[in-house]
Amino acid sequence: MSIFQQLTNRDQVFDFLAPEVSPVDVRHGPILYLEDVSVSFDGFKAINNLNLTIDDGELRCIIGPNGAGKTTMMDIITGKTRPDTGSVWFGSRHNLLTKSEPDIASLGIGRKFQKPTVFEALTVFENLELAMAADKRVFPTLTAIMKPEYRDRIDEVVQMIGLKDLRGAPAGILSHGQKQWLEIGMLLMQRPRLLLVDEPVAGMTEQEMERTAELLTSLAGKQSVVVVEHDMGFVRSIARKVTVLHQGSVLAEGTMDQVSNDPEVIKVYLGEEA
Amino acid sequence: MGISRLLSHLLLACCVLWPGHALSQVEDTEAQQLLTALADSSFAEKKAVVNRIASSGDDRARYWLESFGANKLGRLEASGQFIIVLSNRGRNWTVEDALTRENLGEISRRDIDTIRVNNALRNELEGILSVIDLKSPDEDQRLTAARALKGSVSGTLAERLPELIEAEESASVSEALTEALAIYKVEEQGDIAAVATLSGSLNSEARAALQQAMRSDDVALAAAAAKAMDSIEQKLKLNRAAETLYFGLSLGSVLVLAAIGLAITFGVMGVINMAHGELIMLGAYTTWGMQQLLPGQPGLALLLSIPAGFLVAALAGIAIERSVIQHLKGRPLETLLATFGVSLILQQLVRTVISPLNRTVITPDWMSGSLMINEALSLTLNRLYVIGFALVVFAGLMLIMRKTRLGLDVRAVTQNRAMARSMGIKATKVDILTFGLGSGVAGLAGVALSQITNVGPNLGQSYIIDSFMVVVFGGVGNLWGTLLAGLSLGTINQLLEPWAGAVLAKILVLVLIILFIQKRPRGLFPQKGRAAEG
Amino acid sequence: MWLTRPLRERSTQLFLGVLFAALIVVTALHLLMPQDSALYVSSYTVTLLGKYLCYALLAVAVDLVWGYLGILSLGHGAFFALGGYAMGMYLMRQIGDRGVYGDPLLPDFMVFLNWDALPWYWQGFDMAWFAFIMVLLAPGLLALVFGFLAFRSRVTGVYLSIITQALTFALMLAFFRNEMGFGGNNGLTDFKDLLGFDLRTDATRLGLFLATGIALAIGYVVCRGIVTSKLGRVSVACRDAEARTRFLGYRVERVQLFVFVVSAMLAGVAGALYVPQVGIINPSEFSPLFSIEIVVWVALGGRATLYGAVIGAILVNYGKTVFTGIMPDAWLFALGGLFVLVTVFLPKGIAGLLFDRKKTKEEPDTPAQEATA
Amino acid sequence: MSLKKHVKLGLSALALSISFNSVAAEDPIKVGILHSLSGTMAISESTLKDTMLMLIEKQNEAGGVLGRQLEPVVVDPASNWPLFAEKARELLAKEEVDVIFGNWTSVSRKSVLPVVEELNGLLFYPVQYEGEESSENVFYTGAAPNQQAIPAVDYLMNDIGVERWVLAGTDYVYPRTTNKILETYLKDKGVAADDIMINYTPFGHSNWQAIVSDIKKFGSAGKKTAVVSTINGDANVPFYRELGNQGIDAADIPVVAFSVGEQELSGIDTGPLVGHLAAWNYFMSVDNDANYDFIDAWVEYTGNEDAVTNDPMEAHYIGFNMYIEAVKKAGTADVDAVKDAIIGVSVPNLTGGYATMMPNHHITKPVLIGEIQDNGQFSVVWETPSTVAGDAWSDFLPGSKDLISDWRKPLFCGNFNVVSGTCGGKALAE
Repeated sequence: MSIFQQLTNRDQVFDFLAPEVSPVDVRHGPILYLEDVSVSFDGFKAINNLNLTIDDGELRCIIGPNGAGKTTMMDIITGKTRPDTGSVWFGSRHNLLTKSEPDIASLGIGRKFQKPTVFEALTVFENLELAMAADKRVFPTLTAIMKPEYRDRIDEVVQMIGLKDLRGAPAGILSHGQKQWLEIGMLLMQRPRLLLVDEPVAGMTEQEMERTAELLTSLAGKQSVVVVEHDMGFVRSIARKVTVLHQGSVLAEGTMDQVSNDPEVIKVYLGEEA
Repeated sequence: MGISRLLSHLLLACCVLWPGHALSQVEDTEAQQLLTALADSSFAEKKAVVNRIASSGDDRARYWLESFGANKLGRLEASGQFIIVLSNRGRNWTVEDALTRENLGEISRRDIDTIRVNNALRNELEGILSVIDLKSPDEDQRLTAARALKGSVSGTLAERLPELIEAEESASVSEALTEALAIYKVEEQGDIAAVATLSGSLNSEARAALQQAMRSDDVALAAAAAKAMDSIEQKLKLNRAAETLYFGLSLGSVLVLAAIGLAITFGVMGVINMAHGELIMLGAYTTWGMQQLLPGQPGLALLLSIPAGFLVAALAGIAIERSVIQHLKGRPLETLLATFGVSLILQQLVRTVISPLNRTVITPDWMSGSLMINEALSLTLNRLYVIGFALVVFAGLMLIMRKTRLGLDVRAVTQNRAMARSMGIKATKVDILTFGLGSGVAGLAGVALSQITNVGPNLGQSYIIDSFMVVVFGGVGNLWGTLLAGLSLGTINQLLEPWAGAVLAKILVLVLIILFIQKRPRGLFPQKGRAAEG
Repeated sequence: MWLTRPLRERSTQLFLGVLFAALIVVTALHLLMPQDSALYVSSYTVTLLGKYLCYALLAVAVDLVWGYLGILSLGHGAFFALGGYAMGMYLMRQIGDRGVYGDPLLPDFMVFLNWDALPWYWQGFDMAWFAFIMVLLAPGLLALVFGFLAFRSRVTGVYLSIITQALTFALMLAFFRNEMGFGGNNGLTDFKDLLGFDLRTDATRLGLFLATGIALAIGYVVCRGIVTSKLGRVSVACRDAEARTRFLGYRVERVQLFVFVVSAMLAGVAGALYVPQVGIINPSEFSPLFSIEIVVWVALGGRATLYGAVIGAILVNYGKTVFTGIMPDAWLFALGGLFVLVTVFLPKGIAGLLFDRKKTKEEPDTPAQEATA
Repeated sequence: MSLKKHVKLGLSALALSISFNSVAAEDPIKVGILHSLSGTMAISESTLKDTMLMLIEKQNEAGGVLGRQLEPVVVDPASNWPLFAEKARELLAKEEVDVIFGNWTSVSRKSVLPVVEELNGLLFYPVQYEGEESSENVFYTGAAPNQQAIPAVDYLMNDIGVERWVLAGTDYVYPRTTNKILETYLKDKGVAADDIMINYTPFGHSNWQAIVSDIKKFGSAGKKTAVVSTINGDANVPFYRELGNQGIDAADIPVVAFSVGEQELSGIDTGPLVGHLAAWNYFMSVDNDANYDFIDAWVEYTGNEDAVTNDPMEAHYIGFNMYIEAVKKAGTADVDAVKDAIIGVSVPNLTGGYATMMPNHHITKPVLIGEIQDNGQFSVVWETPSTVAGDAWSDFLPGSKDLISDWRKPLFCGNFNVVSGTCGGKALAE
């Protein structure tokens, strides 16, 4: 490694600059914990006294009609939106309300957007490369080198998300479903403790859906997964525990059968579908 | 001073003692003599001649003197015939005979010697005319005459003044005369009683008199004067504060006018229109054009150019929208560049087609001068009108936005374009109308600015940055924000100016805005909600 | 290593090849050809080309932030001018007592505005090394402070463009003030020599021209190094999906700040090389118009290609030289038209026209190369 | 209209190209014209370009000089100061012109100066300026401060009896220097420091409310007050408007301007300005046949009945004629020969007198004070009994009072320090 790099690669010169990522402490209690969270836009209460806990390794589905506050909830967890009141804890050590998006991300919370957002100007490979867990500060990133083991990991994921032949193509040309997959792939590269997945199967074919379902279920256990989805069929296929959001707060919680028999839920939500 | 004393003595003779205003003329030969004397003598001697003419009692005298004062009295080089210049534009002037008033048609400038006058003489003339006017039947004329007398009262006149004051039925006139007399007494006689009358007066001559009195050896007088001065200073402070506030508001209203159109195109449509300044310029040029079309009626032309300016700018704006902006939907930065190009083209167009020189836009009489609150505080009319105009325009826009169908559609489109479209709102049509509206308002701003600053190719450039600052500062998409931002920035600027100086004040305001935007990236009144987030 | 990577890249090799070839040809024609020959390149032309190269470097700097980071700075003229002033102040101090008043310390404009002492911020500029450091530091610091404030509070897009414009406008007003001690409207001029070389000799001119060419080469390699590094890809990520980049754990504001500062420093260097060649620096370099013009050079040449910026800058300024000669009034029409046409009909610029097919082939510098790094 | 100008230029160029092919065996004398035709300064400078073209056209009709025709070479520095230097270099190095007429602003002159000196060219500079400069290669046909500012102040002091002074100017070198000079001059005349108010504003300043009201206050102290304005260009219109509206007329507080001429007035509603003053070395209204002829020629050339003439145009008129005379005297257009020949040359000016080129490359001028009339013209109320020679170095600035300039041998120095007896402005080292 050249002298210049020695200098620019600052964390090796000054070790105190090295990132301090204290591990997520889940020894006692849940991995994600929201209490009495409220937020309103111009008077409209998007989230209203929301209480939610996700256990370590759990796979949780969140359903609810439009405007129930699903996406806003994710915004709050990932630090994009600051709630007016309430507290949000990641493990028992990290108060997420004091952290910025990058911090939260590097703590190990990955997010997939409702509308798939990938870097269209970059290739599939590069998208994954950027997502890869690594020192993400400026100078290390400038001097970063593609090590073989990194490539192996990326190839592995490319394989997993079935975009092997497209690894060199710009992400812009991918189909909607493929973008969904790529984004999920980017989540995997991050190696997060907690995945927030917003409508993963929108615009996917049946087979794609199944593979997504497999993937998510296989992740659960190692990582905690929170899925927001409209597609009841899909939810049924993966759900163990389901939370119903309505008007910014939890309406019901339980297994799919429990909630789908809950009169309240039927009234406000399933009722509409039936 | 000495001469004016003598003069007003003569004048007193002529105007107080002369029986009425009976028609009377001196012989032409004598008139010829008088005028010749006026023409041939030096400035110093001219004063005496002026008085002779004034006291000649010829009722053409006033006309001669006025023309003389206006540099319109002349003599033909060839014949030595005295003439009055009716129009002195171009190389050939239309003239009439000074004695017979017969029109002599156009004569080349080369053949005319105008009889030179200077400020000193003009002062004398004013003095003369004012004293004559003290006798005029018209009250306003008497009032102005009386005001003009302050500080230029002569001993002889002072003796007569009491009776004039007696005779005067108008309170204001007699008040003015009394003050004039008091000033004289304080200045010349150090009369303590008079000091009392002056206390509280805001007239500068009065202050000058008091200051002089304060320097006098007579302790009592000095003390009294000092006391009077204090009371005056108190009043002045208030007035000056009020004045600064007024300056701030008027500057602010200009900013608001310039920015409000932008608040619509930028704020509502999200279009960065760098040619906004040039649309303002077009409005200003429309005013000029109107005044060219209606020579001699600047006022009417100005009023007409309000709708005209709006139309011209609006059409230009729509043209820009159709030809350039619509191709750049959702690419604000590119829009910025393209419209900047448009602005360059418009500027150069004006330079080539009209002229690189500034154009003269005449201020109609009812807009020039100032509204006198008291002798220390007077609000300049043209800016007063601009403030009013700005508020009217603002109110109008508010109405359109709140009460009309267009306003509804516009707000719908801003909130959620796709949704609005699906609800059957023709987004394109709305765009055209909105942009037309915004541009039209820019035109209105131009009409107003033509009364305050240059009408030239660079007019727009000098306002574009300020306008953007105002809109961003106020919070994009919020008309109230723009109003508040404009007025407050204007006031801040004027408050800073006295101690920071004009340049530094402007710089400070800019820096302030930059810092403010760091703190609140979305301005005073931000749009909230998920829609607004990046 | 990120700085050497570009040198292994075809497009960069091509660019450097063309550039150096040009430098050599011009030098040769200037030195070897007889004065009267048609091929002779006069020192007037050399200086002119030198000026174009300065603009080219400036354009590259702008393209780095606009093309790859999506930050449209309408204030890069400010960094250019600051670099220029730093150099100008050095050149002023070099005049020494050869000014019209023969004052050993004070520049002429200070003498006839009867300043009695040199203001503190003029200290040190008599030393070349100090001045040259300031050439980088002055713009760099401004960019750092301004960028820190702006990016931290996520002022981006149009807002950023507008406040960068406000920034340069404010600086222009400030430098116009004579109290500032930068010569006010007259700026700094009547330079004598640089590092002991007389600025009026053709040799010095040629030297400056070559120096500019080399500076451009280095600047280009630095920028290319950044954009082909992982950081470059992160920049593009910030440009296209800022929020997403944050959720991947990148501190977008720091990436932006770093690139912005680098770009500002490059602009400063361009300014510093510009001043001794044109012989004057004055506040009009701060004017918003100039800053926007730079952006159009880039837009014409083609965003996010770097070499496009170079092409654009040289073309537009050559056009300017020609136009202002033959039909002055038409120049602003041409420039204005250029703005519109390029943005509306030529969003990818000339580079887009010429190398589109070629680009897609070489652009994703495939990790295969990376591995060997 | 400017398109028409191009056509005209083209035609005249064509005309003379034909004429010298037939008449003059020698190739023409190239006259470079370096005035901004675009950008902010185009307003003032483009007319000077036309003036030069007109003068050259006339001279060629009269058979040119030394049997050689004159060929105008027009370039556009576009109000961009570095571009001025570049274009000057182009004119001298590429076009190889024999003489340059050009520049308006000080900064443009400063930027051109090194080029003209390096390439040993000739530059005629037609605008009133701050002085403090004398170059071997530059001829200053505009007024130096002692040919404009000081006489104007004398007039106000002696004829109007002004005791209190406002020095208001745009913040650049000309007003700065002029006001420095005036300040010293006034103090020498015994004016108290607190009877002088100095104010600077940026270019194109448009919001004059506060400043004008300050002036009003300053003027209401019982002493006769006057404003000496070095306010430049666009800033004047709003300034005078504000004056008018705040009810300051020439009778109370006269304003004497050094940068407001007929051309500037053509953009102002002069109604409220009647009686305010300007100091120049020429007014369009001057009653003199040479002047009337010049005006007629100008009106005819521009084809615009309301075209106005102004002081810098006269300066070019004088400068051009001086150059022609010098070339005749030298018998060649060679730069050095002309430089020697032109000193002492005197030609008629447009105000009925003569202008002579002084050894310091400045010329003699009468100083006229005019009052603004409602027709946008000035009526002359005062003029210096004889012409005044321009001072390169002001006697009222500490830095330059010991400096003189004389471009004749043996002295041949632009900044000779009479105290130390050295050239190069160096003071005695003590």
